[in-house]
Amino acid sequence: MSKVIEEIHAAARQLLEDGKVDVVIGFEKGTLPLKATPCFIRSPQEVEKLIWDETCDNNLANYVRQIKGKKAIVAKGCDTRALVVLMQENQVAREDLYILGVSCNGVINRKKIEAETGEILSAELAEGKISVQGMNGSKEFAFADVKDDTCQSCRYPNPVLEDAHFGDKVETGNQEVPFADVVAMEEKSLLERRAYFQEEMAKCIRCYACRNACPMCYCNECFVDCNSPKWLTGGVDPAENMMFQVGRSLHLAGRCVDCGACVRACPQGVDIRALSRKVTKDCLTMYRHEAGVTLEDPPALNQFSTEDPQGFLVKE
Amino acid sequence: MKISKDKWGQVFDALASDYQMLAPKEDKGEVNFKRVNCFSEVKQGYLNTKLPAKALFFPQHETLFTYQKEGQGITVKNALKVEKTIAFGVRPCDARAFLLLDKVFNNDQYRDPYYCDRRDTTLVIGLACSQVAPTCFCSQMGLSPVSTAGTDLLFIDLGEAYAVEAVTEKGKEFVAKLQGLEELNAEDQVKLETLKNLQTSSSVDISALTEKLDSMFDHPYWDSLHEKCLGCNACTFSCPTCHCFDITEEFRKTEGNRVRSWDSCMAPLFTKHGSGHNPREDKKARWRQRMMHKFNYFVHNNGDIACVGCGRCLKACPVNMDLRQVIDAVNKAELVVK
Amino acid sequence: MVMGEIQESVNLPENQEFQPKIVAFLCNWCSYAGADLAGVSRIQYPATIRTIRIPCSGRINPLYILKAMANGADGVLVSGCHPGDCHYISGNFVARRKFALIKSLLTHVGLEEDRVNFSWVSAAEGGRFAEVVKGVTDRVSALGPNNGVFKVAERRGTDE
Amino acid sequence: MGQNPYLPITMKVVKNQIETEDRNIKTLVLEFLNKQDEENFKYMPGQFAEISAFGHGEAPFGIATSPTEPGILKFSIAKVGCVSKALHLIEEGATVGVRGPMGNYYPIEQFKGKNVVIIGGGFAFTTLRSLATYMLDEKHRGDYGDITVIYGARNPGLLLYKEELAEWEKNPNINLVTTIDKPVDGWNGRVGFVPAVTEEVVKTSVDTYAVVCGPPAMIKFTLPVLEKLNFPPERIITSLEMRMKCGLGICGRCNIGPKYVCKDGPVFSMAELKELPPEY
Repeated sequence: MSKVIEEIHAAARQLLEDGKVDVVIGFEKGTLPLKATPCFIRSPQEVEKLIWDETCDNNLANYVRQIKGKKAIVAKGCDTRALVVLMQENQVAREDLYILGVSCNGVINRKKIEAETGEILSAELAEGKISVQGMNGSKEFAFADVKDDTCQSCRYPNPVLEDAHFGDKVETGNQEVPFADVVAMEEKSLLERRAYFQEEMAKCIRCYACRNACPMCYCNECFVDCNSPKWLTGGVDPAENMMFQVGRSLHLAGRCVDCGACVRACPQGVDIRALSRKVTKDCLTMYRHEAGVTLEDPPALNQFSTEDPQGFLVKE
Repeated sequence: MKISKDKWGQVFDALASDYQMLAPKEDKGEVNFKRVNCFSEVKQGYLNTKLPAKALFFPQHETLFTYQKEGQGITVKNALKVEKTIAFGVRPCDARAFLLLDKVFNNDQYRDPYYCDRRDTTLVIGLACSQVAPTCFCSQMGLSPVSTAGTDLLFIDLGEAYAVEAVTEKGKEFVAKLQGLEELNAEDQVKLETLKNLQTSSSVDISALTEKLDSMFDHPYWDSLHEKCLGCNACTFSCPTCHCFDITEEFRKTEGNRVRSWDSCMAPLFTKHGSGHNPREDKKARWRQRMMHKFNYFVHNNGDIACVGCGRCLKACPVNMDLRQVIDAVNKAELVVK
Repeated sequence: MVMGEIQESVNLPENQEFQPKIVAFLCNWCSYAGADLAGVSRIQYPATIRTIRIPCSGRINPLYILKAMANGADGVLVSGCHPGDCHYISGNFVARRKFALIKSLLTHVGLEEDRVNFSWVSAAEGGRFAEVVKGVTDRVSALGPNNGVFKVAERRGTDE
Repeated sequence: MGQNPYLPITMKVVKNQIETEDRNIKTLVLEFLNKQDEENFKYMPGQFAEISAFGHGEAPFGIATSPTEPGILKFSIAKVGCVSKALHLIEEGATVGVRGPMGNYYPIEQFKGKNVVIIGGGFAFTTLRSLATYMLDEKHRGDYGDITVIYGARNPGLLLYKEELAEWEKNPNINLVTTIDKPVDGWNGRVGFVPAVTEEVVKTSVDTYAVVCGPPAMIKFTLPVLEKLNFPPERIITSLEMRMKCGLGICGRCNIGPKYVCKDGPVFSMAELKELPPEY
């Protein structure tokens, strides 16, 4: 993977020296093992800090709105899909962006590792194998087992939109049943599903890391902070947590690119994607639409057709 | 003195009949303080609880008082309910944080009864750490994995038994009434020594931090520090010394509650005036406020740094903003001579 | 449209059988007029709905439905013009996609199917409106009071 | 404050009348329900209280009455958000909650034997009214030199406490100067912005304190005028507004540097403010 990093360094240095961009948004090594951290490179000398590997698990498209001017961004598949939706919603101009596309074969979910080894002391990453020394003992993991669930079912590992590409493309494994996890949940009984979601939502402490990590959540005043009408109080009543999470998922209907940044940001490990993937699956099955795949296809709820299905109508 | 684990288990179960026993318990993969009825429910061998022990006295969401509207009149009823409690398994960092919070909730003019009544009726039994994580830096914050500050009595895990150290009057009384205590044998002494000089290894240096911050309000370092921060509440909600809260109203038809819930200085609405003016408009001002409050303002007001080095904030941060890095950067920043 | 209005519901006579509280968001041009027609032509239907007039079914924000359930509504009925009759041409087309996703997600998280209902009722279908309300009332009564997924605990939440 | 500083006392709304022409500000007159509450509510001019509009929330308001007016409390409330809107709609006879008195107050002791210039702008005249009324009271008037009040607003309709102002016009013990920003027919008083009027009216800063409250723009232009008259920062007093919730210095939101505006303020001298970071 280091060849890719050198290419990214060279490209970034070139962009900064030519003044084509003011800042390069990328990842640098974090202070915790197996954790990268976003960084903003503004001078060619700092370019060496940039890294790219399986520990880069944030969605950098989230920063594109807050940074003005011309910017380059190291973007994997789901990041570029997020950029496409942001462009469709006039949040960022295409000419302000220089997309350094990188193919991604999945990011690590640290919670899966820490569930077994306790807090990670140190870890080495070598072709498909991760050997981890943790507080409760050390273990060797196959990368596929600790890959984030999002990436297990990822359909767009290669950038959908880019100005330059680094490293070779990743062929998309053809999953037998798309959205298998959602189908499994659908087959459960109503009470089982209710119990599962109520238990998950009881864990939420309303720190809004999921909302703030999501590139699609950029309202000036989120309905959670609005006090007239006061949709939610400041409490952590499970029903109000459910209203927050369901409300947010519905506001992402047809816009969520399923990058998993929300689940990885959540300190409480709430299974937020169980909600958003159901909405994403519905958009695919009902309207044959996937968010952010092509610039031409506007988000699902920005368009309609006279033959849209009406299964939701009341039985008469 | 020491007490064997199973003897302590029996004492614990006996106490559970007339005390509210709060201890770390694993639930859905997370270890947090919960009400337990017997010692077997208490989690063994954990680094620290996910949410800080401040939740014992300053819960995330609590009703201050309820009121009832009858015609034009209103009756107000205090909603504070306090129970005799024993909190077992409080790590030294969380216990030290209690002493810092005491200064906030019981300041020179006002006493917050919700925090203070619970604090007064609770016996805090600390549990020293037997292992430290690379993210812990309590030794650099003036305490240690085995310090007793903030606890009434401290247990140190010797494997088969707990060494018992009474700290406060309340603790001494409790130990005096405790049966099943034995003397420490030689082997225990050795184990105790090794545990006692357990230290965290981190380069954090706070000796000159407060003075440095005195003249750093307009320093350019703040311009770049905040850039990758998402502005969520994850760090402040997991911090044992964060005490900011919001007071809101819950009201249905004729009955209502005045409620208090955790709030965060990192949230944009924290200081937004009714007129729309916001003294801390952007993340830069909010991150500066977080650092200045914990490492400068709190020291000027209360004489202590409001951080116990538990490391929860850097583990909870979705973008890995590391407080130790920020402290080092502040220490190294050259002052712009005005 | 102050949410608080839902609370000032008509105090129904206390007979033993459960009377559900159903919030009905009726589109001003069709369903509201349909309900009006049902009243004018003296067609009886259960007085369990609390009507909130909305300019178009496209105006429905999913939070209205969630907030109604949170504040104690046992059922929700959203009714608008038939696709193609919309006074604003595409209001109900846009709403149709939203409703499909809302209904699917709410059922997914464990809310009973019959709690949240959507229908197209034109201004001329007074009788059919009464049928729809009867049907919804019967099904919600069968389900019993809503203390399910979205119901905020007693005395909690706010209707400000 | 009783032992639970979060529990409000209940007071009865006696009057809720419109104060300004644009109906944006109403004055709420509250009456203590029993002697004991009034005893516990010892306050001084400059302090504020948290008013609870039950069902909507709580918000801080400066106390407009002076301690020399027993039995009632007066608050002038601008309609800005949920609580203030609810307080605007509240009818006479209803009940509100009051927590306080909170914060510090104008340095009345230091004013003794000195002249006092009170400069107010717009609707920031509540605690200044309290201060002026307190000093004008015959029990206290002798303690102070001459008192000048300069009070400006955009137009005559926006001046608060019009009856008091009329009385003060006739009162020899106080030199009242009211001004409006632009000429309006039917107004024969002074016209001009407060900073300019201050420059005209205030001659010397010898043995004089200046108390300044108003919108940020007014303060920004009035301070240089006072500095030109070489008022030292310790003798320029102002009262600040901040977002507040507990009013007890605990909930952590109203700080400027290490100082909490609700507990260590809201009244600060310019000398104190100069030491604090410019974050207000």
